[in-house]
Amino acid sequence: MALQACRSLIALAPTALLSLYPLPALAQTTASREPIKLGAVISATGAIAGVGLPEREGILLAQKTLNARGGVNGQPIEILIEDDASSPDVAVSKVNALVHSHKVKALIGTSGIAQTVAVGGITAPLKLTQIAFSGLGPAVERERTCVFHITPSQELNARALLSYVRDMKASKVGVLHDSGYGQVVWNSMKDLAGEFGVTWSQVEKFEIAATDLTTQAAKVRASAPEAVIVISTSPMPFRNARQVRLTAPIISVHGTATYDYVKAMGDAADNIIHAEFLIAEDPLPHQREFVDLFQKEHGRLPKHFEAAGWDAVMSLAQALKTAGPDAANEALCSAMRRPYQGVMAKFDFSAPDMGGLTLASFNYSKLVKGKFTRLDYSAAK
Amino acid sequence: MSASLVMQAILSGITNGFVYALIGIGLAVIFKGTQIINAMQGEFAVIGAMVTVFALEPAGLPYGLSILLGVISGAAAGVIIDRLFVQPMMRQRAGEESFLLLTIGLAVTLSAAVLYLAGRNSYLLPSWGEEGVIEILDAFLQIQALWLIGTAIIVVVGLRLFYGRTLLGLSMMAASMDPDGAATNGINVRRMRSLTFLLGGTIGAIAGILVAPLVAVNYHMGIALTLKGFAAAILGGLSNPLGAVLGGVTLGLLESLAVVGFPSGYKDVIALAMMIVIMIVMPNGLLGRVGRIGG
Amino acid sequence: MSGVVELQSLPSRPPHLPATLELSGIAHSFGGFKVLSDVNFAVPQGQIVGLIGPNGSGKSTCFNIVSGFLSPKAGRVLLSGRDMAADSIQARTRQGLMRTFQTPKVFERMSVLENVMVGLHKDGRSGILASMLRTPSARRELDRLRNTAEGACRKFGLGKLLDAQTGRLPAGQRRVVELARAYVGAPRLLLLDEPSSGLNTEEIEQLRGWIAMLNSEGMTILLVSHDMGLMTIADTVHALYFGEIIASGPMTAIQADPRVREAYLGG
Amino acid sequence: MNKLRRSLLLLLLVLAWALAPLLLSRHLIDLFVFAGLFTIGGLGVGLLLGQCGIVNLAQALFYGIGAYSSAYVTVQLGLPSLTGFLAGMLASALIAIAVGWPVLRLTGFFLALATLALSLIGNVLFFEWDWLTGGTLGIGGIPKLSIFGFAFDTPERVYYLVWPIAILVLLLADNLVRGRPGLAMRAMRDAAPAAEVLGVDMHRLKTAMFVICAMLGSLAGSLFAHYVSYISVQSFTVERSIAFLLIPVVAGSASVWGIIAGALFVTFIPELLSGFGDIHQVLFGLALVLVVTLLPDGLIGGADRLAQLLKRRMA
Repeated sequence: MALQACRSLIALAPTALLSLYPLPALAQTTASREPIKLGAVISATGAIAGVGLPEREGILLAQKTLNARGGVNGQPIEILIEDDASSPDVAVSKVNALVHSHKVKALIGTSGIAQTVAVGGITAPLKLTQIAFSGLGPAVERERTCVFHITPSQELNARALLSYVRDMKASKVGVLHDSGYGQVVWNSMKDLAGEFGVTWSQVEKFEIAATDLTTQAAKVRASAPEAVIVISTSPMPFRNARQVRLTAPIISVHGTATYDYVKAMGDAADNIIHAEFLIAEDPLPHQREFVDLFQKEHGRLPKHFEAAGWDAVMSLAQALKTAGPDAANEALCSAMRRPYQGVMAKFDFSAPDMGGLTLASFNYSKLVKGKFTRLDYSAAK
Repeated sequence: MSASLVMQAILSGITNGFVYALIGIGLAVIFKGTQIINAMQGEFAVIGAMVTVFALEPAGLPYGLSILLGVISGAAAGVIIDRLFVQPMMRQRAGEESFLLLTIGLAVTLSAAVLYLAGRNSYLLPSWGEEGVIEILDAFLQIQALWLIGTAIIVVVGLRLFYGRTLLGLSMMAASMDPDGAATNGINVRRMRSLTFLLGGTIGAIAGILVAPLVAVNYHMGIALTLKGFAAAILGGLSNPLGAVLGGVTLGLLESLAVVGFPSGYKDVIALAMMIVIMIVMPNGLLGRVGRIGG
Repeated sequence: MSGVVELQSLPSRPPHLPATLELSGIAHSFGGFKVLSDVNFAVPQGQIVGLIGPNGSGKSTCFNIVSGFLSPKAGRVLLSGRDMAADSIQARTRQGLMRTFQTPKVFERMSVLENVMVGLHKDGRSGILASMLRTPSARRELDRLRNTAEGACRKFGLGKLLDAQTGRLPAGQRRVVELARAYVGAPRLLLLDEPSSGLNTEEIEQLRGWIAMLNSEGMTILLVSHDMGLMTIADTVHALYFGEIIASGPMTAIQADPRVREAYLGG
Repeated sequence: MNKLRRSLLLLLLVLAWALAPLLLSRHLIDLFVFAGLFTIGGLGVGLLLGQCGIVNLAQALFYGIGAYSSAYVTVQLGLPSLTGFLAGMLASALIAIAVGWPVLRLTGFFLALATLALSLIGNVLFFEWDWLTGGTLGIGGIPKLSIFGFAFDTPERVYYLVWPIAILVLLLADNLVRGRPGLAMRAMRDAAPAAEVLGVDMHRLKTAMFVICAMLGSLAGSLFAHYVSYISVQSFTVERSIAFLLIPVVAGSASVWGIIAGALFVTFIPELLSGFGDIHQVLFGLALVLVVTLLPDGLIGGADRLAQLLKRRMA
């Protein structure tokens, strides 16, 4: 037994040795002064990489821009970006490394709800400032007052969709949602029917990885809805809905309002309505600077996930300016707690949901030939 | 429950069934020729489709040529994998589980490679013929689905003739069933195995290229395709390519009809549970007996 | 043959009676093709009975039916007068039946000693939990199994190879391992399937000695082979040809039988 | 002399293990804790693969059952954590019997794919039964494990808990493999018909081992749930099942103690490779393929061969 254990050790020696080296720093520093270290964990691979990758681009652009403009009170920032592969346990492990080994001042991310809830368990007791890309999730997050949220809670998403449905005078609504993200939004939406004066004509759920749901779409069509809400992280329901000639207007949540999804939807994308944030083809005045910078950097238009990455860094930088680079965790966290005009929307991080988005934060777009066009509609009365 | 809904379920079931069938046929061909279950058959489809996508758009080649390139890349992938990995392991007389682990490892690697090279986006190919749908009883079938079904049938008939009527086909069968005996009869067993992988890769790539106009392909769809294809092949009986078609269509119909009656979240549970039960109860599949006599 | 003396001095083996085997009206077919039709023969207690026949004559099928790997389409197999139709392979083992295989099926990634220890599996009791916890009784039992197996190995001249990996042994020695493994379980009826194939003349001579020994140790033996030389050890030989017994008797008589000569030579 | 050297080496190893948390960074300790969890869960898969020749791709299912049992019992029912461990292991054992008894009639590829299907079914059910599992949102606020009032609330403390458990189950497994059932298992793996003839009740033995594997998976899952205090479906996917299978494959499946090497490999190598950026998954996949092709006996077998080669050189 001892011998075998020794053999295991020999086989492992290289691994063990290598693992003692610190993680490579992923970001370059440009200024000479000791940079302020920030951590970011996003999903660059795995199921929700479609959200994580644009967030990373926004973060990198913000870092570059901020440092070029003199950083935080003359001190540059350095963001260590890690990939959690869309998995909560990997996220926990990466955050542990960033917080305890690299001593980051604050954490940006994570991309998904599950990951955010998971890593909140590490940051909350330390009162470490965390700016999550997910909306406010389960009850436990209400007590985590240093975990701020850049995107709306699921209930707010649901309300944004239902407002539009109500105001287009539709009362019979069909729903197609997946069993992951779609289920989460649906759970917050289903009990709001009465409040918005709608009835569910047919609700169909499908697996996240499903490649064909024409039958589900046909079932929704058979219920003769006046509007259809699609909540999914896959382009398939949109394509299938069009294939079975589902002619009722399709309204969808901001998660699918990206160019990648639109491309994957093919010609089925036309006329889909999104309750979203950044319509780069026709930006609001406070969004223009970011859109121009992004377009110059990447040669294409950004969506709100890129903007969310940018806003996370910039709002954090503002708090750092106020609290000072050596502020204690709690001081930085309370410096965060105030209104902030971001690119995506106007936030109020002192709100009870640690994000302060409202129905007024939403912009509504309609897809026309693969482009998002602004609708003249606002959910706020 | 309306007639049009049932009709729609049937049409989608058949379409999906032929997708599963094409993957299943590839699996059956490789199993027949090498006694290996190729857990990366779905990856061949992804490779074929992705090469076609990139030949068509950034490279700007005509569609026909792009398709040809896609098919060739699938075939090449098959041969390369055989030469690089399968043959050395055959020489070591590796066991069944080693080959399964190898092909799983390759599936993981290739999927990661596609992610690295092509990104995480989903890609659609244009339809083969004219875009559009056919309406039957207020239900819809995409014209591309007809291309898919037609090609699957041609592939099955072709394979049947190939294995039954040509010397090469017979030699490939012999090399697999009795390698030592075949070798003494002057058949180059190694070459036959390479050809089997070439054939498997080709069929896989064709499947991917046919599916891509219906379902957007992405780097991680290979494993799901493999599993459904395997279920189809098992249902029909692994020894018979025709079985894969029957198995695929049965599976597809069952899935889509189940959606009509049950909460649709359980679709995969039903399909997979059925696959397990069939393996236990009917080890030779629905066409097992026919398969054995007909070869 | 030094083995004879040693074999008899093997430590305390439970005394047991050799079994009898009776096949009556056995018929079998594969996919409509008749392999055996109405085969009847008996292996009397303590005797060695041989079964010869050219390839495809049905010897192996007959063997697989007796050992429980196939169930016959018709007919009965009686072990010491008891019908075995409903018995699983393991149940037959418990009743004292043991077989070897045409190509020796040794446990290739285990040592020679371990191979032979598996031959004693059915005599052991300690289960998973006891073995995990290494209870005193499990430890004692394992020691007992090891000692008995080691003794058996030495009887078959494997004393120097106890720790050798069986898969690396030459074909002849694998057969010896298989024989030792069959022997150690003290069966009452031993079925030997082509035991001499792949052996050289010297090894075959040794094998003859061992078969005689096993027989003298109280095992009834059914021997399948197309090796006419080895068959002279049998008390009675049955010649199988296209699923039927065409001749029975002592080997010398069988060799002289014109039908057998025709079957073998005139093929 | 040799024995003395061996004991000395062992002592050194234990010392290194005991002192490691004092010297290593928190992140490394964290990884070592995960390696310990994977050792426990991987051992089950390793026993099936290495001793019984069964490819089990369903371990994430039992890992999940353990984790959800612990989460549900402690968070929803407010019962002590030990109850969660027991409930998980009992549920896993029952499911393993109910599923294993029919499924283990299959062999080879078919069995492997049946277990893969089980893993997928498990994942879909974890999604669907969100009243129990919390679905995508998962279950948070799982209390840290506490035994007799001592809370295992830092990675260091969990490190000192998980590894002794891992060593204990490895010891039990080692005993089992060397005992009478172990011989029967390996016999069944090497030549099933011969084992059957020798009176090995293969189906029962396989089912029993499947149950043990499931219970180990469940144990690891419960420990995992208490350690990260938050679980969701993403942790119990088919990828996790594949990772569990890789542990014995990388190690050399027949080696019991080698499982440690396999677990360390699947924990640390992706971490190291992630320094190479987005290509790291390709590299990891390639590393696996190369291990399967070039080292049929895994790292342990490779190390053995290397040692022999060196010995011959020196002589």
